[in-house]
Amino acid sequence: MNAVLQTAPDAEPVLRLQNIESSYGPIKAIRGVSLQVRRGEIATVLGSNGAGKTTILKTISGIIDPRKGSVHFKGDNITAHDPAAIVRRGLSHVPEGREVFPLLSVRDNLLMGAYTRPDRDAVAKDMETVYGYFPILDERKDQDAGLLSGGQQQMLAISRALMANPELILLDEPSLGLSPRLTKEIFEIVVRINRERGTTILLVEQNANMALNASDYGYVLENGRIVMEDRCAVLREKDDIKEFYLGMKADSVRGERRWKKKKTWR
Amino acid sequence: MQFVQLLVSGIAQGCIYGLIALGFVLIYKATETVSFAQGELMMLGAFAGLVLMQVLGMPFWVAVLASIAAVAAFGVLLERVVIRPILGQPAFSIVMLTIGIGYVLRGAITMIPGFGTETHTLPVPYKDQVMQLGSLVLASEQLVVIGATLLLCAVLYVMFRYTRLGVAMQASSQNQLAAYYMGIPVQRLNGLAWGLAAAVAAIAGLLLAPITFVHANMGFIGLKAFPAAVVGGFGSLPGAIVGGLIIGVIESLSGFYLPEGFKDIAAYIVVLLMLMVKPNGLFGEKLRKKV
Amino acid sequence: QAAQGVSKDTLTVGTIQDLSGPLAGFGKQARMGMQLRVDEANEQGGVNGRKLVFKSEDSGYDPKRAVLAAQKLVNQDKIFAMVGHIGTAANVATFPVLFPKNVINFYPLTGAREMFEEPNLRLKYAFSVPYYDQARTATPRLVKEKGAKKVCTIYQDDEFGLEVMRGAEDGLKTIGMELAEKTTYKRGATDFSSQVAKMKAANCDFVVMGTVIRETIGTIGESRKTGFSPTFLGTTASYTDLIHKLGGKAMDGLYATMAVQVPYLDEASQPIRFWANKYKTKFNEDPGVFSVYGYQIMDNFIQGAQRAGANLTADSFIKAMDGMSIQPDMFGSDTLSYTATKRLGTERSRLSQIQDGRWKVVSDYFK
Amino acid sequence: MRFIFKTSYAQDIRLAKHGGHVFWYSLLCLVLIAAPFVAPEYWLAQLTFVLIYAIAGLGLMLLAGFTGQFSLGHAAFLGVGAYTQAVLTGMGWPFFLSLACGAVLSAAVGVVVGLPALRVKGIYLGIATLAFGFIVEEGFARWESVTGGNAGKSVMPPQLFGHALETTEAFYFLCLGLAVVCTLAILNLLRSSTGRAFVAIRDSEISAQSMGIHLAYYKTLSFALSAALAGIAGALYAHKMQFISPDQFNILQSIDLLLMIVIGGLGSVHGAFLGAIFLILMPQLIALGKDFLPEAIGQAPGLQAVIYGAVLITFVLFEPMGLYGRWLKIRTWLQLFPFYRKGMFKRQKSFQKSDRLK
Amino acid sequence: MSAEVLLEARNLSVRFGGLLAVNDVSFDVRRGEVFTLIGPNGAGKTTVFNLISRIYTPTSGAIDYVGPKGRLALTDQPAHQVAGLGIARTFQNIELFEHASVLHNLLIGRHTQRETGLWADMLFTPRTRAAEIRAREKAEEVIDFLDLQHYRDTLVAGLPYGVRKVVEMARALCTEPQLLLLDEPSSGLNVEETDDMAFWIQDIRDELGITVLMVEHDMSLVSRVSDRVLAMNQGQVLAMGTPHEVQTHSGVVEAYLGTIDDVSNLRRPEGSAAALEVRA
Ligand SMILES: Nc1ncnc2c1ncn2[C@@H]1O[C@H](COP(=O)(O)OP(=O)(O)OP(=O)(O)O)[C@@H](O)[C@H]1O
Ligand SMILES: Nc1ncnc2c1ncn2[C@@H]1O[C@H](COP(=O)(O)OP(=O)(O)OP(=O)(O)O)[C@@H](O)[C@H]1O
Ligand SMILES: [Mg+2]
Ligand SMILES: [Mg+2]
Repeated sequence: MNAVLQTAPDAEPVLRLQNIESSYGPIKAIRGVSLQVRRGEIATVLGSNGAGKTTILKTISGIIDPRKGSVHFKGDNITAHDPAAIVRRGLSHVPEGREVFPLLSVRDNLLMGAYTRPDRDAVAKDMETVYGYFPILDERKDQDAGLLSGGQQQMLAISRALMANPELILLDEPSLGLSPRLTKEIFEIVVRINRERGTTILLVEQNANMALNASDYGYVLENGRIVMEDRCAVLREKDDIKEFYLGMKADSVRGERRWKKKKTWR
Repeated sequence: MQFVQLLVSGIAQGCIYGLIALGFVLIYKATETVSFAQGELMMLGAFAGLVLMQVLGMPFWVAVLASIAAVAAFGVLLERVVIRPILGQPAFSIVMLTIGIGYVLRGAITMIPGFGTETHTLPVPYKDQVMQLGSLVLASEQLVVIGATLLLCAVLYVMFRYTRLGVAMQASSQNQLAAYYMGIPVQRLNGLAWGLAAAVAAIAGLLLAPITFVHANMGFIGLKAFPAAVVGGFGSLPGAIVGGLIIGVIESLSGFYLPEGFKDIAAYIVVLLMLMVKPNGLFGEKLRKKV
Repeated sequence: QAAQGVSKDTLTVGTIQDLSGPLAGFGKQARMGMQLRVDEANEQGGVNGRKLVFKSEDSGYDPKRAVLAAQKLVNQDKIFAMVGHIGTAANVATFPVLFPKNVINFYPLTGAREMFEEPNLRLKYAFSVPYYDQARTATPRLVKEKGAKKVCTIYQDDEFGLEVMRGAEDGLKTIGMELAEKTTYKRGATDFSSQVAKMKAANCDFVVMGTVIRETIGTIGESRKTGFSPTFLGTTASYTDLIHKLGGKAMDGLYATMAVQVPYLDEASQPIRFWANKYKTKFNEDPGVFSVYGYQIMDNFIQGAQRAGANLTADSFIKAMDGMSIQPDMFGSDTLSYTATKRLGTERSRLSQIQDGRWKVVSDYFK
Repeated sequence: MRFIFKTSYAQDIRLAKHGGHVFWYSLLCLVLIAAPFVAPEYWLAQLTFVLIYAIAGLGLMLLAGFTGQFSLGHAAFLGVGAYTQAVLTGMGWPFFLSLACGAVLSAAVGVVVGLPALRVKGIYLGIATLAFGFIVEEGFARWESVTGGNAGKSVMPPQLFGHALETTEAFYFLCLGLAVVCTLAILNLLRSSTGRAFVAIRDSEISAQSMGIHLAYYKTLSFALSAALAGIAGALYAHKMQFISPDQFNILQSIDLLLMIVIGGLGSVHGAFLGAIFLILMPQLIALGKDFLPEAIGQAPGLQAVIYGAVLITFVLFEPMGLYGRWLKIRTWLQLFPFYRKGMFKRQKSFQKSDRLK
Repeated sequence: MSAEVLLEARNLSVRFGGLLAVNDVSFDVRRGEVFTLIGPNGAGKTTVFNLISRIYTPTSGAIDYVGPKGRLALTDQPAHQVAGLGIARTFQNIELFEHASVLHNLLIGRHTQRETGLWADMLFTPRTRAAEIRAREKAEEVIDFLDLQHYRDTLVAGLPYGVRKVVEMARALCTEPQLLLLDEPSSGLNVEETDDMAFWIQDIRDELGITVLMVEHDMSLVSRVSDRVLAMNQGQVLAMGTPHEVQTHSGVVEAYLGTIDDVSNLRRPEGSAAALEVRA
């Protein structure tokens, strides 16, 4: 793990967090998190509830100011910058819990996604593209976003981030509340965007199976600390990951005896 | 004829309410707060015009433009200094803040020796001209108010409905967090909104000055504009005008046909009735949270 | 036993003015008028060797704040007398604070009858003729003079306005007439179209105005605009230079009852001119009629205190006041005199009219 | 930092959570009881006003701070209480009977005002209450036969069991007693299911409803209780002022009341008292302080308004939790003393969300 | 499983403007079962919940419910009475009282069981005291049941998403319902937590004897705990039956589940991955 930080990669990673520590009032949510996402890659952060995944993403996009540490995006230090300024540098965030503009129409929501982009034609084209991804949004484009169903709002939130045509997308649980079929489609879209446009992606997802398959590199977060990181191909084979995140276990054992096995990281 | 004259007077007065209500609605749409300092900004606008014309001796039009610009700049400054630090706090905090701002502005104006406590007139070129339509009369001051109100309403409407800026303002009022995520410069837009609202207030102040005179307490007319905004639906610009007209006309008619005392509370009775019948005003959206 | 507020070399008096509310302009003038007289007295060695200490508080025309202010003045600053306190409700509200402590309410700036009527008559001195009496005496006089047929009134919807209306009503009764139309507005109103329409519809040719400044101007302005031109009669409430300064040409012809006159800086009378310029130099502001009130109030108080002699107590002050008659001053005030049961200095007022943008006294004192 | 280990449910319910509370509140009671014997009359009168305003503040706190319904016309309830008291004691009714009538009448008016609250929220409710306040004020002015109209009405000293309560001290004790009773009643409410229902409505109407809370009933109840408290305060106010007139219950009074609970600290019972102390003390401090200022500023009209506004702005900017919030911080700081960390009370960035949807 | 019907929806429809969000849906929920609604996003599942909890009123159709006082038409009940009839729910987007502690949230859940009125509360009579203690006992039971001890005094605003889901369920349980409506209980939970959720749902049914009606997208959870499943699409009933039957229904697979189950196709082809292998 240390070796990773020492061997200078061929190029500066798109996103680099160093020793980040963030807290909510007196409660520390993440403690000394370092991670990096390299250009063109999909990285994922796994972790149980309250591990601090959302906090990491919020710290990156400037919603929370970290107590310690630094965030570098494309080589520039963006620690504690104004969130809007960070977005304008080409980083877009799909927040946890959708956060649409409830009283704006679906179309205006999408337009707001492209707020930072000046070229109207390209925006119009991208709008068609996302309507292609999610035809329901096209059907409902004049409806107030607040009246969409949960899953439809999630589609809108993702599409809105895509409208910014960013270099790096932070995705916080994109599959939340989506049907199984759409979950798969979402991941296909994510992978496609990554492959076709070369967009770098940092993904937080409870559906570890999907995440580990779609991503190149993964971090495991526990109680605000990164306890494991590796290429996803490797992670997928680890026993702990299999048991705790992929749900592959001897059903009979856990099913009958309801005790929880202690996690044995490190 | 009597009735028509009353109607016309009511419309003229209603436009005044509508004009002030526009400022409320503007702030509300863009920041989802209610500014109780709007009346005081109006007063400031009138005083600015007065100083520029009488003390500095500027020509009328220059003074008008300069004072609008000055008050708008003051609005931006106000946002920068006192609103921005608490941006994101519950809207109610900002409401209290505007009450505080109102107090300070009113007090500060009265503190200016020999000037602030006095009542003044604003010398406007169209003063004391009367338009005669048969036996109907309409003062030029009122005509100007009507024209300006309609124009301003149209401009603001187009801005909020069709421009990216306007939509972004609404977006940041509905969900600040998401607006930040979209790269909308929420703080800058907020500053802009306060600047705009201050400019609208200044315009209202300058237009009102020939009718109500310039004095430290002229902002209290805002208390009548609140009902206007509510009757129209607080988030709607045309609503502000319609609400203002309704209140103005009802006031004027009730002053003539109803027993004494009704004219003064007509606005409030109308607003209560309206809230019972249509809780969101005439043009307000019917809002319901979807769970 | 020494009275409160009186020490070997000081005499403390207090006033409560509206310095931030609707009458802030007047409150400030009154305070400066008093201050001017206090300074003059102190320059001349004070009152019987005691320097005057003058405390002023702000009530914002709000009775509650007036009470708090009175409590401070009476219980904390220990004033000897409350002088020139502005506002009817504010005055009445402070009585329970003043009188148990034997503090005199001297010349309140309000024309309400409570200021010189029982209870606690002993501690009340008033100098302004009640609005009721102003309207009652002036209305029939001027109506007869103008040969008016129909008298209407527009008045502020509060105690002040009501007093004017009642006065006009009772005054008209004496000449066998009555009010043809009554119409009101609320303080702070800016639109008088329906009121004027109402009076116009009643064909009035004489309007008694229970209005203050902006409303006076607003009403007359609206009337001129709609071609309604009766005789307008106001009270001391509308007797200020602001009327013609703000209202301009349209205000010409307005009558108002008054006592002391507006101190124009270029006044023909030399002493007034001198006084006005002194005031202007001191405060860097033009004096108004309220400056004169303030000056007169403090002047009369000093006269009384002077006469009460070295042993100044409420009793000695009252004795002194009740035994003297205060002569007219340079502003043309009426002779004021008090007895144990008559605590209003005079019941007489006179009429003034705006001519060519300036108030001109047009009658002698009458009652 | 004090850690409390709870060993029984009763402990969780108790009002005084630990020995320290018992000690400090007993001390406070002692001081308040001793006050008439040591404080000068002037300050005692101020203290009485503080108690009266605190009672009104408790009511508004219940409504605005705990139920989340803002009222811009609260002075109307104060007025209803005051006029009822003035009229009834004027007719020779005993103090407590007329007080009860005032409270009930005020509550009834509160129910009427609460009706629009069932359908409107936020700014709409604010304007509805504002409008109501204006109408009630107009009513006071117009109903001359009862209220004496704009001329105002003087108020008799309270009659308690056949004795007239004329001294400042006696009236102070009366107010103190009532304030204590009202405070206890509110505290009791807040720790029981009714109070929880209020707080639930404040946080989320839709889930309150799905928990079986009858929104209409509780909102109306909150308005009624709040108005009743304001009515009681109004009655005491009437006695203390001995003279009431319609313009004492105008919009400015309503704003003062609101200001009081905001500065005191929204959502805390302490806040009502701290706010009342502030509201009464502030003008006095300004009056005392202006003698030390240069003439041009100290004697300028409008100074008070400027200071008033500036203090309000300062509070909202730097201490949105009001005086009570400030006190909590100071207390924590003292308790932690050497271990206090700097960023501890640093305000998080926070983000406003439309409350049009609630 | 007893066949007694607890809730019966007949020909429910609701229209929002031009949109038929629920179109002629009928189903019945039997006492003691876990009944699951599935369907693509926007199918109208949450809307059905909102109809049952009376947030919406159906355009046509009826809902019958067998409450403590016998069978009644739910559509005649005002919204706030629904909880009192023994129907509790959770929300898809979580609607907790953010500024209150977890315990406080649960105590609010006890509202329908309150025993004292305004005056008793104001005087805090011994009865109120006893009732308060009982409410706390019950809340503690639920806290134990759902393993929330750790969070008892934490403000909800500071809880992670997953815990909030559990707190919301706890609050619903505090009302001591007959019928529990769970809107996507496992969304936002990881596999392990979903596993716990499955156990809880089973315990709620078996130990507490509460009937569960839920909306859920996680098919493994659905098949583990549900007795019957109703699949909806575009407001209409698509299929109904045991979890297995529904999952293999071709329409459901087409509209909802999707055909491919293997997700390894998402992986980056080996060759192109090489460029990113510098780290190792
Ligand atoms: N607003 C807040 N105030 C206080 N504490 C908070 C706040 N938000 C989060 N926390 C705490 O910070 C920690 C990390 O929370 P975070 O939301 O980042 O977790 P997460 O990994 O995203 O969890 P989930 O999978 O549930 O979304 C949690 O322990 C939580 O209690
Ligand atoms: N109040 C409303 N006004 C207008 N349309 C609505 C309203 N409520 C729901 N809808 C629409 O009804 C449809 C069904 O919504 P519903 O929330 O029931 O979906 P759902 O099945 O719960 O989907 P998801 O799985 O995404 O939560 C959606 O298309 C939604 O846009
Ligand atoms: Mg999260
Ligand atoms: Mg749903």
